[in-house]
Amino acid sequence: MIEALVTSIVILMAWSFLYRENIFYRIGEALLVGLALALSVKVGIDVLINRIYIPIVVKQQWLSPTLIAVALGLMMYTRFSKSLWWMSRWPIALLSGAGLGIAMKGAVMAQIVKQLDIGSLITRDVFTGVNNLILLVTAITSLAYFLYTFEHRGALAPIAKFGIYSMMICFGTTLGLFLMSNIGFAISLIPNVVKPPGLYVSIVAIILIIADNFLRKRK
Amino acid sequence: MSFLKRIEIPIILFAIGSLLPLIDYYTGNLSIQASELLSWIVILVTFSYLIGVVNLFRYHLNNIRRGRDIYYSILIIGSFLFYLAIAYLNKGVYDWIFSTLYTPLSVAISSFVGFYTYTVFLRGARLKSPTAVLLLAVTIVILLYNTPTIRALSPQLITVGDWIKNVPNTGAYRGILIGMGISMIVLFMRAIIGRERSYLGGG
Amino acid sequence: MQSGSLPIVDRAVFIIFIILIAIPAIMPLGLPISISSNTVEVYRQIEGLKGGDIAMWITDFSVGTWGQVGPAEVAIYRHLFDLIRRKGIKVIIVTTYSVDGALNAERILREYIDTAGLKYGEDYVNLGWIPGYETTLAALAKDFQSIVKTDAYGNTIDKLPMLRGVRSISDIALIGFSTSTSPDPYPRQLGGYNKPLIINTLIATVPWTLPYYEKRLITGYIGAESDAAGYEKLTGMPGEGLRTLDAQSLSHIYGVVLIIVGNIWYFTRRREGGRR
Amino acid sequence: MILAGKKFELILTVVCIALAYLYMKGAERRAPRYRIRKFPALEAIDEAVGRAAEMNRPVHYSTGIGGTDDQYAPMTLSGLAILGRVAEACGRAGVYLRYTTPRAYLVPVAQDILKAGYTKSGNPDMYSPDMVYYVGEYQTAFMTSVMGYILRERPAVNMIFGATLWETINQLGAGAIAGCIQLGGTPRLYYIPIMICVCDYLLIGEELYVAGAALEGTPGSIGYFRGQDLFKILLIVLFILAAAASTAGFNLIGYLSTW
Repeated sequence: MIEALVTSIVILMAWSFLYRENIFYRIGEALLVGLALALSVKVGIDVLINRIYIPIVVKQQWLSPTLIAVALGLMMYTRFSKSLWWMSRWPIALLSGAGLGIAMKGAVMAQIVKQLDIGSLITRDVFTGVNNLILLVTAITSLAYFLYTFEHRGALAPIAKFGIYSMMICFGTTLGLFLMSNIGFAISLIPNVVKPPGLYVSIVAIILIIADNFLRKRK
Repeated sequence: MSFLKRIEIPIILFAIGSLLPLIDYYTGNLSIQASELLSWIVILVTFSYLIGVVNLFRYHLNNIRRGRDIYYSILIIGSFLFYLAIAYLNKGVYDWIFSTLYTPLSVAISSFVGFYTYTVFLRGARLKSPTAVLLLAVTIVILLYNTPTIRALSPQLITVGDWIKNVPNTGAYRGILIGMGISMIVLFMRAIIGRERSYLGGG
Repeated sequence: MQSGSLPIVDRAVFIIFIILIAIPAIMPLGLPISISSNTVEVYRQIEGLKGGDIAMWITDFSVGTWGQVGPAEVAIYRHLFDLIRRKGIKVIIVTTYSVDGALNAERILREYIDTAGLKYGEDYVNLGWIPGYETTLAALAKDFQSIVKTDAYGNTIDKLPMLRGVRSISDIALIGFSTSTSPDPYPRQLGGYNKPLIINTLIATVPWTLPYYEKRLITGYIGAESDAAGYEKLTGMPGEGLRTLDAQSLSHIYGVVLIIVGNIWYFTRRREGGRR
Repeated sequence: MILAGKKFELILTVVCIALAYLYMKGAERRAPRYRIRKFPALEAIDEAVGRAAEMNRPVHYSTGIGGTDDQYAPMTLSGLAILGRVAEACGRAGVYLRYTTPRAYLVPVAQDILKAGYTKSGNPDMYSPDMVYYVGEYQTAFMTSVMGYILRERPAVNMIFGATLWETINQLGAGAIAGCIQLGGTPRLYYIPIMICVCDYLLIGEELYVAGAALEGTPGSIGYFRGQDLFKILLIVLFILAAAASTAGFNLIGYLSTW
C-alpha cells in the first residue's frame, strides 16, 4: 500500500514538469541524479573489488596485466596536479582509441557490404523485381545526395532531389513507427495515478495546480 | 621529461587502442591482447567515475557557498551519499528505494519521450517545404498503419504501410547507412594519423 | 512568460494526452481490434475443456517481463477460472524455472482472480515453485506423485483431493506454460503425448517457438500485448491488453490530429504575420 | 593471414583510406579546383551564438549519452570537434557555454576544449571549469537534469551533436517549449526526423562525421572530401554491378562477403 502511494507521488512529481518547472520537479530531479550517481558509483566499486582487489590482493596474482590498467587508471587523477596534468590524457586516449576500434569492428561489413546485397531486378512475379529496382534507386540517390565536392547541378541535381525525397520517406516512416515505443512509458505508468491510492494523490496534484495557476494570475 | 609531454604519445596510445581490436577482427592474431585491452577499458572507465563525482561535488559545493538554490544541491549530494551508504549497510532499504523510488522516477522521466513527441508534432511538423510535405504525409500514413484499431478496420492500409516500410524506407536507409560507413572510415583515418584530436581536448 | 512556466498550448497538449490514455485505464472502450489466428486457436483449445478435465498451467516468466507476458497470463488465468465455474474443470498452477514464476502466479491470483465460491484443493490448486526446471517437467509428465509432495501453502497431498487421481500427464487434459527465456525444455518433456500444449511468451521468443508449432509439439502460442488484447476480447473480460491497445489507438490518432492542428495553427499565424 | 569473409571488407576500407589520404596530400601540394559544399548547421553557429549574446542568455551544448569508450566513439568525437568550434564562437561573443555530459572521463576533455576555445578567441577569463556539468552515468539522470536546466536557465541556444538516443527528444522537446534556437546532428536514424522537425539547422546522418573534417581547417583537409566522394561513386558502381549480377543469377555480394 505504502509502495503504491510513494510510487504515484514520485511519478506525479516528475509529471509536474508538464505544468511548469517547479519545486516538486526539482526535488524529483535532484533525487534521481543523486540516486543514479550512487548506483553507478556502486557498480564502479563492485568492478574495482571483483576485477582488481580480489584477483590481485586476495589471490596474490601480483604479475597480472591488470596492474597496467590500474596504473593507467590512477594516471587519470594526475588531472588534478598542475605539473603532471598532461599524463591524464594517456588513459583517455587509450579508451577513446579502443572505442573507435570497437565501432570500426564489423562496421564496414554491416554498414556497407551487407547493404550492397540486392536481389534480382527481373523476377517471375515482376512485383519483387520492381521492388528491388526501387530499393536500388532510392539507395543510390540517397547516397549520391551526400557528395560534398560535386555541386548539385546538371545530371546530379535530379538524382540528389530524388535522393532527399526518398530519405524523407525513410524519416517519415521512422517518425511514424517510433511513436509506439515512445508512448509505452506513459501508458505503463497511467494505472499508478488513476487507480487508488494514486488517484487521491492525483486529485491533490490537480488542486495544487489550479491553486497555483489562480495565484499566479492574480499576482 | 619534456619528451613525455609531447602530444604524439597519446596519439600513439589512441592508435594502439583502435588498431588492436581491428587486427584481432581481421586476422585473428593478438586476440588475447585485444580482449585484455577491452577488459582494461571497463577498469579505466570505472576509475574515471571519481573525476566526475569530484566535478559534481565541486559544482554543488560552489552552489551552496554562493547560496544559489542550496536545497537542490544539498539534496543531490545528500541522496547520493545516503544511497551509496545504504547499498552496503542495508540491502532491504536499498531494494525498497530502488523499486519504489528510483525505478518509477526513472520511467516517469523517460515517459517525457512520449510527451515531447507530441510537442515535436505540434511545434515542428510544419509543411514549410515540399520535402516536409512528403515527410509528414508518410508520417501520417505510418501512424495510422501502426494504430491497432485502424489495422483491424482497413487491411489495405496494412499492405500500403508494409510496402512503404519494406521498399522505399529500406532503400533510403541503406543509402544513409553506406554513407555513414564511408564517413566513419575517413574519420578513423583522420584519428589514426592524429588529425582528429578532440579526445585530447582539441590540444 | 516568467522562467519555468510553459506556454498554455503545450500544457494543453500534455493534458489531452494524459486524459486520452487515462480513459481506457478507467473504463475499457473495447475499440475494434484484429485478433490473430494463433490467439483464436489457443482460445478454442482452452474453451474445448470439458467438465472434470484437469488443466495444468506452468507460470515460469520473470518478474522483469511482467509488462510483456503478464497481460496474456492474466487473461488465460481468468479464462481457466471462468471455466471452473461454467464447466467444472480443475486447474493446477505450478512453477518450475525460478521463484519469479511463483511470485507472478501469486500476484495474479491475489490481484486479478476472484476465487469466491471456489474450493481450494478441489477446484484449483497452486503448487508453487518446484525447483528443478527440466527435471521437474519430466517428473510432472511421467510420475506426478513422485515430485508433488506439498502445495505452495504447505498442505500435503492428502488434503488436496483433486490431485489424488493424477499419476501422470495422461490424467491431464491440457498443459500450458509461460516463459521469458527459451521454450525448448517444455515441448521436449511435455510434447508428444498428443495433449494440447500452449505457450505464452515474449514476442521476441515466438520465432524460436515456431519450429515446435509446425511439428504440433506446441499446439498454440501467444506473444505480447496485441495477442493478450485479442484473448481478452474473445473471453469478453477486458484487461491490461485491451487497455494498452485502446490507449495506443487513441495516442496514434492524437498524433495525426496534432500534426494537422499544428499546421493549421502555423499557417493562420503566418498569414497574420506572427512569429516563426 | 586475413580471415575468410573479411578480405573484401578490408579491401574496401584500405581503398577508401588510400583515396582520402592521396587526395589530402594532393590538396596540400596545390589548392584544388573543387570546393566543399556548405554546411548550414556549422555556418549557423556564429549567428546563433550572436543571438545568445544579444539576449544575454547562455548556450547549452551536449553530445548525447554516448561516450568515446564504446561503439558511439566516432559520433562523440565529432560532437566534441563541433564543441571546440562553439566554444570559440562563445568566447568571441562573450557568452556562457554550458556542456552537460553523462561520461566522467569526458569532463577533463570538455574542460580542455572549452578552455582552448575561450583562450583562442581572446576571452580566457570567461572560462570556468563549472561550465562542464557531469550528471552521473545514467541516461534518465541526464534527461531530467537537461530538461530542468533548459526550463530554469532558459538558454538562448540548445545544441546536441553526437551519439544521441532517447534523451534527444527530452532535450529538443524542452528546448522547443523554451523557445531556444536549436541545432542538432546525429547519424542515429531514429532521431534525425525529430531534429528535422524542431531544429533550425541540422546535420543529417553522415554529415556529423564529416563536420570534424570541415572544421579542421588544415590545408589538406579539403582532400578528404574528394577522396571520400570518389569512393562513394565507386560503391554506387559496385551496387549497380551487384544488382546486374543478381539479375543474371549470381549473388556477387554474397560471394565477396564469404571470400
